[in-house]
Amino acid sequence: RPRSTPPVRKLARDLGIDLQMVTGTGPAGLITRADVQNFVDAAAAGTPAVP
Amino acid sequence: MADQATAQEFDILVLGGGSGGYATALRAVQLGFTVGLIEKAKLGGTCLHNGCIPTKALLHSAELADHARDSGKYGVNVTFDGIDMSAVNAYKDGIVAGKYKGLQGLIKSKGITVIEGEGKLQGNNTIVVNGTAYTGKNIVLATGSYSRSLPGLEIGGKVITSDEALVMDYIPKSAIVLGGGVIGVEFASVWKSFGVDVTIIEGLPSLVPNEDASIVKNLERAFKKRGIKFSTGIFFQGVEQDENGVKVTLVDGKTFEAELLLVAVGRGPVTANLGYEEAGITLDRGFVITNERLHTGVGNIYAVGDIVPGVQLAHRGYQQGIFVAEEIAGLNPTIVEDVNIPKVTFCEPEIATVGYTEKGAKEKFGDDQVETQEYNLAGNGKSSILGTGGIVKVVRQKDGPVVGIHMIGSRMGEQIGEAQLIVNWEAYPEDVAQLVHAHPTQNETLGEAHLALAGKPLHG
Amino acid sequence: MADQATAQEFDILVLGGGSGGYATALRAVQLGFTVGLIEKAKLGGTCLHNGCIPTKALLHSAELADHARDSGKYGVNVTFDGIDMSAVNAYKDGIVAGKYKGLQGLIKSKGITVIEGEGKLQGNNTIVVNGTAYTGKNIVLATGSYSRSLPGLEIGGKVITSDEALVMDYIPKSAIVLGGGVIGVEFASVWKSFGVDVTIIEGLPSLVPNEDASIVKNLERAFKKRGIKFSTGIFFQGVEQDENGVKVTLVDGKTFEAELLLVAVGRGPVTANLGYEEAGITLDRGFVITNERLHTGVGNIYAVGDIVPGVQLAHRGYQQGIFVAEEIAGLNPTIVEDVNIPKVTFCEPEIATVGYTEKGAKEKFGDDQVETQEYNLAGNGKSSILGTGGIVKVVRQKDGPVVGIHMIGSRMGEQIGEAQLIVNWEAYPEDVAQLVHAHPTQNETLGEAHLALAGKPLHG
Ligand SMILES: Cc1cc2nc3c(=O)[nH]c(=O)nc-3n(C[C@H](O)[C@H](O)[C@H](O)COP(=O)(O)OP(=O)(O)OC[C@H]3O[C@@H](n4cnc5c(N)ncnc54)[C@H](O)[C@@H]3O)c2cc1C
Ligand SMILES: Cc1cc2nc3c(=O)[nH]c(=O)nc-3n(C[C@H](O)[C@H](O)[C@H](O)COP(=O)(O)OP(=O)(O)OC[C@H]3O[C@@H](n4cnc5c(N)ncnc54)[C@H](O)[C@@H]3O)c2cc1C
Repeated sequence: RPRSTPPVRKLARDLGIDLQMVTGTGPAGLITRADVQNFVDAAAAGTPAVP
Repeated sequence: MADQATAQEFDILVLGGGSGGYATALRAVQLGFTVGLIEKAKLGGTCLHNGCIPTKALLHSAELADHARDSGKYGVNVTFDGIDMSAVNAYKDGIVAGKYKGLQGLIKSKGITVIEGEGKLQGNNTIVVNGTAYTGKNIVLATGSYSRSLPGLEIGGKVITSDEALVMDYIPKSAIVLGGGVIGVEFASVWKSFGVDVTIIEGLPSLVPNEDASIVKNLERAFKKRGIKFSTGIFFQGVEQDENGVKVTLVDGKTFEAELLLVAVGRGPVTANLGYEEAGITLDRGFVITNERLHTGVGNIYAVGDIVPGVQLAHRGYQQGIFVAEEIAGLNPTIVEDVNIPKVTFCEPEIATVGYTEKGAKEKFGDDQVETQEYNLAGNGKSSILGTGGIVKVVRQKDGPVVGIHMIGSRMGEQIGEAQLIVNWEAYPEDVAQLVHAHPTQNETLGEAHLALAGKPLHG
Repeated sequence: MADQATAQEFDILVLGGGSGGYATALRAVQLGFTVGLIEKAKLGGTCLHNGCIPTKALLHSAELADHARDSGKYGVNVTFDGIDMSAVNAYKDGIVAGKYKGLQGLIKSKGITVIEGEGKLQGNNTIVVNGTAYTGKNIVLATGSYSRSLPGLEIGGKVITSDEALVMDYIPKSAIVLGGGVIGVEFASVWKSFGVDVTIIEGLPSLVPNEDASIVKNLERAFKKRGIKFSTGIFFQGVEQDENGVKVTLVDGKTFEAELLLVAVGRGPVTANLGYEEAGITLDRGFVITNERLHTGVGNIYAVGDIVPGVQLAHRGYQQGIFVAEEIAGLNPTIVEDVNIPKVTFCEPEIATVGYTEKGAKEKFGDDQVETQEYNLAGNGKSSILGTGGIVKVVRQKDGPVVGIHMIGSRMGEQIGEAQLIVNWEAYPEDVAQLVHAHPTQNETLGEAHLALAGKPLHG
């Protein structure tokens, strides 16, 4: 299970994002809200972040 | 003429000014919509005038009566001189009046147009009130609920519902409560504290039958200890009344006598003769059927609150009202499932639950996919100080998140806030266990239960 | 001989059996370590015997006394016949005795070796108790704290600390409390409820000076309303006592007289003459200096609880104890910063806070990088029913997470659970706002405050 805080996991789920695919930049690889947001933005911008 | 016509057209027209309706209206004006709010009686609806608020005032007086009886144990010498029902009512009515005034002021200050009178739906965009037609680009139905009875069980005289029970100016010597659900156990609790000899009749096998089995067991034990009598598992057959009181017969022939009978067998939707079916809306046993986004499937007509099948709670009404306003605004709000709505029963001891019961979780995830942990309030310092017992039960998916929290004990209702964040945010026990809870509080019981579930109990 | 030698060697040797020490021991044995726990007085330490638990019992008796005085307003007729201090003490002592028995049983059942006597550190791996040397591969110092006084202010006679105040068998007519911090305001609150004429003397500009300014304002207003007198902003100069009582003089020459003086100016670390400095451990004004992982920098010696600079709270001690046991086990536990530890002050009205104050947040993030929202309990139905006022104040980083929550009001201490999840999990107001809070509870105030901060207040 990727490390993150519960509200961030909830946010990811609401946005339909699988946290397995997000790289955590917080302490000890913790996935932060910003990581999720950046992932969404990257996906929206057409970057091939989502396979 | 043009002006008048304008005043009768709204972006959103809401039928019913209870919890669901007024929340829709408030959120809608925040989002920039014009709103007409139609109410035939009093803004605030059941919750404010005949439900949540007045019952909780009675429950607080009841709590103080209990304290008066046992203060001596805590070194506070007190003589209990009885309940003054007219003072209790003055207190209760004062609270309701204060909140009612506040709500009216709020609705007015936000520029919501309140339309007084009984409305009837006509087609997809019109509601007629006292002969005047009002139109809305969107319509939200929020006509709420009423105290149901059983077939052949007539309300009147000494057979009453919660509406009458809330305005009684005397305390009966004895009472029978028909129905061991939320409303039934709350009134039973108040009356027992006020000195009434109370018996609850519940046809299902236990009191509060929707709760987790561990909660049921604890509540029944606590009620027994309080001297609240109950009969479960045998259905009601009939009642006779005369000037002395009521005589209730169960299907097995057993009888119970008391000064009055409170019928608390649930609440039915207020949807008859309001033009709903004519407009093409689907009703099921009177309830308005919607999709999961609360749309009725007809035009731009939505429904919120007690008329929508599911848990009948004021805050679910608020939530649905806010949801529908945001939905109309295109904000794509998040659905909160009924199971994840926090539920508090304010009897003594209080019950607070959110998420799946153990049984529900096993049905959903499989018998071997669920783990539970019970923490007994006997190990909690603050609960001992308050003189209460009870439990916290946490239900998790095996190696997964917490999916249910169930609590019972004096004042435990207020723990529902932390519990609902845990369940709604799908926290793992470990997420909670790594946070320290403040000592000495009842809140620590949640910490201890999650520590134990994470495999590292502190005090146990 | 061999056996005895074995029994004196442990994986972890803990000096002091208070909150910090016993939590270390319990977690350590769970993790498979052998543990020796050295205690010179009673397991449970300050919190159980002279701190958290007995004070909260007094505060509950005080709450019942307040109820007895104003039950009439709620229709419950009661004659208040006064406080029976010996019954209060019997209740309080009964709670402590029950918890003490439970703790002793727990420690024993887990196989922790309790070593009775006063220990002294000798080198990096040895503690000597009554002439016997015990060794530990790791040593955890947890010797706790004592009631401090001021230079030249001698405790004795009518000048007492919380230790004496907790065993008093009478109620004074009047009392002066020196210090408006947590312990000071809690005793002032109890005594006022017990009928004592109380005056608090605080040299800093306000009561509870560490709290958010809004909380301070509300507490001072509430205390004034309760008739608790206080003098702030002028320091204490000296005290004289005779058989009638005490006379306190402030540096500006002003004097106050009362039957006794409670000195509540903070707690000092118990670290003198215990061999700490000789072992090379750094002390600063008596406190043990550690790195952020609670290591002293010497050998395998750690420190936990009140001897470590920071907030002196029992649950911080638990947390640190668990942390150190897991650290020794190589589990790399997460650090909980002091600012994120929940803090409750149990006076009436209660204060509960977690995270940054508005001022603290502005210092940390910049003046224009902080937003706050205050929700007044006057708008909360359950608080009106309980007859309490107060506020919830939420502090967020601009466009960022909630970094502080501060609350005041009767029973608001129990709201700290939800508040601490929000702050520790770095939730955004929107995360909380989308969840509905149960009606009618005090817990709703948290929902309303977050709704407002997310830009969509429900009832406001
Ligand atoms: C005794 C009791 C205790 C309760 N305690 C709690 C509690 O502690 N917590 C909790 O969450 N819930 C509690 N409830 C439930 C709660 O009151 C309801 O869930 C809530 O009121 C539902 O809101 P609503 O807006 O759907 O309906 P209502 O509150 O019933 O509001 C409907 C409104 O519509 C108006 N109306 C109806 N038809 C028309 C029409 N044709 N034209 C114009 N106006 C119309 C009515 O006058 C009413 O004002 C309690 C209920 C009862 C009876
Ligand atoms: C009046 C009062 C009220 C309080 N209320 C609260 C509250 O509501 N909530 C809260 O969180 N905190 C409260 N506290 C603070 C709380 O009690 C302390 O934070 C907590 O007890 C600290 O735990 P500790 O293990 O560090 O030290 P202690 O609890 O002081 O334990 C230290 C132990 O070490 C033993 N010891 C010391 N030296 C030696 C030695 N050389 N050899 C052997 N044994 C030794 C002592 O006998 C003692 O048992 C209160 C404190 C007071 C005084």
